Amino acid sequence: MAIRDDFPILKREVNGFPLIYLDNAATTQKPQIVLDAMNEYYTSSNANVHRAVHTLAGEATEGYETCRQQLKNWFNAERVVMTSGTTEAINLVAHSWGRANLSAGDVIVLTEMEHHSDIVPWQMLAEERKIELRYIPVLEDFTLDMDIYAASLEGAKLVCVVHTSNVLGVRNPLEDIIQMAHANDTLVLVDAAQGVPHERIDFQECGADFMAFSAHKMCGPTGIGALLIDSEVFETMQPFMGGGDMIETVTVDGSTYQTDEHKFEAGTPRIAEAVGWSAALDWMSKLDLKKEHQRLIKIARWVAEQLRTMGMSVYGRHEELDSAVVSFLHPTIHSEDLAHLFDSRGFAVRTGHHCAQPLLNRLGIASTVRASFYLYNTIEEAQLFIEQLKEITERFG
Amino acid sequence: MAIRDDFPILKREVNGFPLIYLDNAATTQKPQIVLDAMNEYYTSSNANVHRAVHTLAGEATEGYETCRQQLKNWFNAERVVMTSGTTEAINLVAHSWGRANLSAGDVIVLTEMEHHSDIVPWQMLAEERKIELRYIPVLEDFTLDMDIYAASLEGAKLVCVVHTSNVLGVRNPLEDIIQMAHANDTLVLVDAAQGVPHERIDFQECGADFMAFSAHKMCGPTGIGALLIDSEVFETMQPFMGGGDMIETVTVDGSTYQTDEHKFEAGTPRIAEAVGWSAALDWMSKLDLKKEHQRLIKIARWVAEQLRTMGMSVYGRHEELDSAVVSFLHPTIHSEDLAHLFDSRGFAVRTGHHCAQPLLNRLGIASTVRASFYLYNTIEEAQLFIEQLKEITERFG
Amino acid sequence: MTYPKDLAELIEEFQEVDDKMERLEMVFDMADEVVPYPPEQWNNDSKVQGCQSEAHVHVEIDDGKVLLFSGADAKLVQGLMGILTIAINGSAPAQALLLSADFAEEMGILNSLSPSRSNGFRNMFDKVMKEIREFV
Amino acid sequence: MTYPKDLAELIEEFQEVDDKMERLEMVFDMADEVVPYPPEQWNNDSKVQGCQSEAHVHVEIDDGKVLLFSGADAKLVQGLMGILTIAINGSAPAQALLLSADFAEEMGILNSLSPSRSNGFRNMFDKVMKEIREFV
Ligand SMILES: Cc1ncc(COP(=O)(O)O)c(C=O)c1O
Ligand SMILES: Cc1ncc(COP(=O)(O)O)c(C=O)c1O
Repeated sequence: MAIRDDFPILKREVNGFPLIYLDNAATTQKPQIVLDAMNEYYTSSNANVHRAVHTLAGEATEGYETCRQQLKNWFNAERVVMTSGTTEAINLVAHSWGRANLSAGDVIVLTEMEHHSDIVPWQMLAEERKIELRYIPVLEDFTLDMDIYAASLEGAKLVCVVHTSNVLGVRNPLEDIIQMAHANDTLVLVDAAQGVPHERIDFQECGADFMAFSAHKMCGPTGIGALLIDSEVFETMQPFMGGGDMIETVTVDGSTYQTDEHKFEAGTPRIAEAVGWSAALDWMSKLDLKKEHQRLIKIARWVAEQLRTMGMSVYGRHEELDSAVVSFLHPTIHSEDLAHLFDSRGFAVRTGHHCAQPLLNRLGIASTVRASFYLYNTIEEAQLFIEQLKEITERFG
Repeated sequence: MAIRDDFPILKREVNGFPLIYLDNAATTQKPQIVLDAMNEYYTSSNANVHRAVHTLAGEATEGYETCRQQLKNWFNAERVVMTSGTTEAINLVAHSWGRANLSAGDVIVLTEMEHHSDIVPWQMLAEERKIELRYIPVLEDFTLDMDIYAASLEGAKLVCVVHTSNVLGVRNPLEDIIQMAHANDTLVLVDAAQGVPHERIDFQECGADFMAFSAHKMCGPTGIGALLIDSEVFETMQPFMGGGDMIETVTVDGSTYQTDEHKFEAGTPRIAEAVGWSAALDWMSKLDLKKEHQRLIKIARWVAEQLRTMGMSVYGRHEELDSAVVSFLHPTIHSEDLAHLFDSRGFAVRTGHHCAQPLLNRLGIASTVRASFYLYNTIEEAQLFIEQLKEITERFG
Repeated sequence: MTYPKDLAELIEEFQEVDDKMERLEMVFDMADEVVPYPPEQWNNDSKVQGCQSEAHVHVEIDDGKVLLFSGADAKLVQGLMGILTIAINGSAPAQALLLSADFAEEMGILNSLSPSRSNGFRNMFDKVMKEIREFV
Repeated sequence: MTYPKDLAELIEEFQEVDDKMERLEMVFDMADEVVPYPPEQWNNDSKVQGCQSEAHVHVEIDDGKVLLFSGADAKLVQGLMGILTIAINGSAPAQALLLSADFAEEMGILNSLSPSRSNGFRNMFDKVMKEIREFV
C-alpha cells in the first residue's frame, strides 16, 4: 500500500513481531519526506530567522514563514500564531486574551469531554481572576448535553470545546455550538488537536474564534503547533511571552510590540520544525483526506462491533464524522496488563486516563485501552488486533 | 580539520563562494550525529512519552528523559526544566517564580547589557505587579558599573544578568555578582544563552538560582532549551502553563500538580529535539571545550585588532573568558550594506540591534556588524574575512 | 550485581524464555507471591505515585526482618511486587537495601526503566526501599 | 509579468551580471535616482516598518502622476528605492499599481522576499503601493 511505504518506522519490529502502531491519537508517525525536509534544512539552510540579511537567514526565514502561509491556506485563516503545540496555544489564549478581556465574575464554559490541556489553563485563570467555570456534562450516548449547554451560555464570555474527543472519538456538533455561542456574543475556542488530523477544516467558515492543534498529531514533527485566531479578536489580545522577535522597540523605559503574529512568538522559533510541518502538509494535501477518513471510521466501527461481540465495554459511537479511535475495557483483564500483552506481540495501544480524567470520572472508570487508527493503518491490522485480543482473552481472560 | 567534517552544511556554497558562517551567536550549525539521532528517533522510536506501556513509548520517554539527565550531569544541576529555549525559560521564571513571590514595590535588578528576552518579560511583570526595575549601566570599557550594582541591590528580590553579552562578547563577573546578591538575600537569574556554548558551567558551584539557555546555540536542534533551578527555589514556584503531563489529578473542582520538573512541562514535550540535544551534548563532551575556546578567543582578538587597524569601531574587549564575538562598525559603509556585500562573497555575518537595544542606546549606535566564531571556524576563515573586508573597503568605502 | 539466590534463579528462569508474552505470563503468576495488603487498607501513604493503576505497598519490620505487604489493580504490577517479595521478604533491612531495580530489566519484562515514568515499577521499588531505609 | 520599459531594461542589465557583488554595486549606483526625501522631514508616517535601518518614503500625486520621494540610511535600500523611482515615477497611479515586487528577485538582488521579514524591501514596496492606492 502506497501510503505505508512513506513511513519508515512501520518496517520496524517490536518484540520480534511487526510493529502495529495503534496509538495515533497520542502521536502520529512521520513520512520520510518530513524527515528529509528537516535534514535538508539543517544541512543547507540552518540559520536564525528574521531581521538578518545573509542568504542562510533568508532561506530559514522563508522556510519558517512558508509554514505559516501554508497553514493559512490550509485552514483559510487570517491569523496563525506558531506555538509549541496545542497546550501552549490554549495557554496563550488564557493569557493573552483571557487576562486582557476577563475579570471577576465572568464565565467560561467548558465540557467534561475536554483534554486536561483545555481544562487546567482555565482553572488556573479562574483561580487568579475569580472566574466561574461551567462544565457541560457528557450524556450516556457519549454526547454533550446540549440543553445544559444552551442554559450555561448565559453571561459566558468564552466556550472551550474539543472538536473531537481523544478518548471517545466523538466529534462534537461544533456548528451548533458555535452558532449558539455567537448568538450570545460568546467567543469559542476549539481544541482541534484530534479534529485537524482527520477533517479538513475551514476556519473562517466554521466561525470559531480560536483553534488550537499540534503538528505531531498530523504527521508533522514534535515541538510545534499553531493557534488560529479570528482577525478581530486578534486585535484585543496582549502579548504572551516577552523577548526577542515580538518587540518593535525596547528601551529601559518600556517596549512596544509587533502588531502581527510575531507579537505572540517570542524568542528563536521552531524553525526546523516549521519546515518539517510544511512538508507534512504538502504530503497530506496529496491525499483524499475525506476518503481516507471514511476508510478509517469504517475500520473503527468494525473494531468496535467486534469488541462488543466479545463482551468488551466500548466507549464511543463511531459515527460518520467521528475519529477512528476505539476506547474499551476488557471484562477481566486490567487495561494496563492488556496493553503489556499487546505490546509483547508488537501492537502499540495506549491505556490510562488519556489526560481526560473528568470524562473518565463521568463514565465511572479510571482508564480505557485505546486503539486509534490513522492514514497508514489497514483493515488487516485491525483484524490482527482483534485476533490478538481473542488469543489474549483465551489465555489470560 | 576533524571538527569541520562533522558539519555537512559547511560544504555548501553561497553565491558561488564557499560558505563562511560567522553568525554563531545567533545560532550554531549541527553536527551530523545530531541529525542522525533525530532521524533514528523518528524512524524507529517515535511515540508520545510518559504514562504509556508500549515499547515505542518507553523508548521515546527514555530518549526524552535521558536528555534531562545529561543536562543534570553536564551542569551539575538538580532541577532541569525543559523549555522551548532561553526566552521561554526566562518567561517561566517571571511567571512561576515571579508571580508567586513578588508583589508591589519589590525590586528586580537588570543590566543594560541584557538581551530583550531578559528585559521584556520583566517589564511585563513589572507593569502587572507594580515592580520596580533597576538597570545597571554599561561603562565605556564595556563592563557593568559594579558600584551602581552594589547600590542597586538594596531591597532587590532578583538580579537578572547575562552571562556573556551577545553583542560585545563580554563575560560578566558572575562570581562577584552572585556573591554580592546572595549576601543580600537576592536571587540571581543568569541568561547563559551565550555562556553555555563557550564555557562549561557548574551550576551548583556558580551558585546561581536560575540559569537559562538554548540548544540551538550549542550545536543542538531548534525548538528546545532548558532552565536550571536551585532545588530550594524550585519548591517556591507555581506552575507555568496548564495541561497534560504537568498534573497529578484533574477534576472539575480543581487539579493537583506534579511535584518534579514535569510540573513545568505542560503538553507533549519536544521529544525528537531532546534526543537531538543529547547527541549534541555527547558530541561536545568529546571536545576539549576549554582549549577550543582559547583558540576561538585568540581568533576573535586577532580579528578585533585587524579591524581597529583598519579604522573600524570595535565594541568589545575580547579578554580570556569572553566569547568569540566581534561587533564593529565601518566608518563609511552602512552595516546593512556591509552585510549584503559579505553575503555576496559567501560570508554570513549579522547586523542590526541584536535584540539588545538598550545596550546599543547606551553605546550611542543603532546597529553593529557582528562576526561570531564557533567550534568549526578557523583562523583561515578569519583571515579571509579580513581580506574580504579590505577588498570591500577599497571598492565601496 | 549479585542477586539473592531465589531472585537469581528467577531471573535465570525468565532469561531462558524468549517469548515476551510468556515472560509476562510468568510475572502474572508471581502475583500470588505477595503478602496481600488488602484494598480496604489502601491509603494515600501506601499509594505508589506515578502508576497508571492503583498500587499500594506497606513495609513492616518483624523480628528484624523485612515484611512487605502489597497489592495492585494490574496483575503485572502485582507480579513485580511478588518478585520483589521473593527477593527481600525475610531479609535484614540492610541486606534488602542492596538490591537494585535492574532485575526487572534483566528479566526482560520492562523495556527500559531508568529515568522514565513509562511505568510505575520504578516508583514502587523506590518507595519500598525508602520505607525500608527508615528502619535502618 | 511585463514591466515598464525602463525597468525591464534594468532587469535585463542586472541579469547579465553573474557576480552578486557587482549586482549590489549596480543597486548602490541607483541610490542617486531617488527624488530625495530629506532626513529633516523623516517622520513616523513616512517610516518603513521592519527595516533594519531607517528608510522613509513619501508619495505625492503631481498633475495626475506619481511622485515618489524617498531616502534611507543603507545604500542598498536607497538603491532599491531608486529603481522603484525609475519604475513608477511619472506614471499614472493606476499604472504604477500594476507593478509587482518580484522585480527585485528577478534582478537577483534579494534572495527571497515573499513572506519574509529578512529585509525591509517588501515593506517599503507595500507601503509605497498603499500610499498610491489612497490616491486612486
Ligand atoms: C544573551 C541571549 N539571551 C537570550 C537569547 C534568546 O534565546 P532564544 O531566542 O533561543 O530564546 C539569546 C539569543 O538570541 C541571547 O544571545
Ligand atoms: C484533544 C486534545 N487536546 C489537547 C491535546 C494536547 O496536545 P499537545 O500535547 O500536543 O499539546 C491532545 C493531545 O494529547 C488532545 O488529544
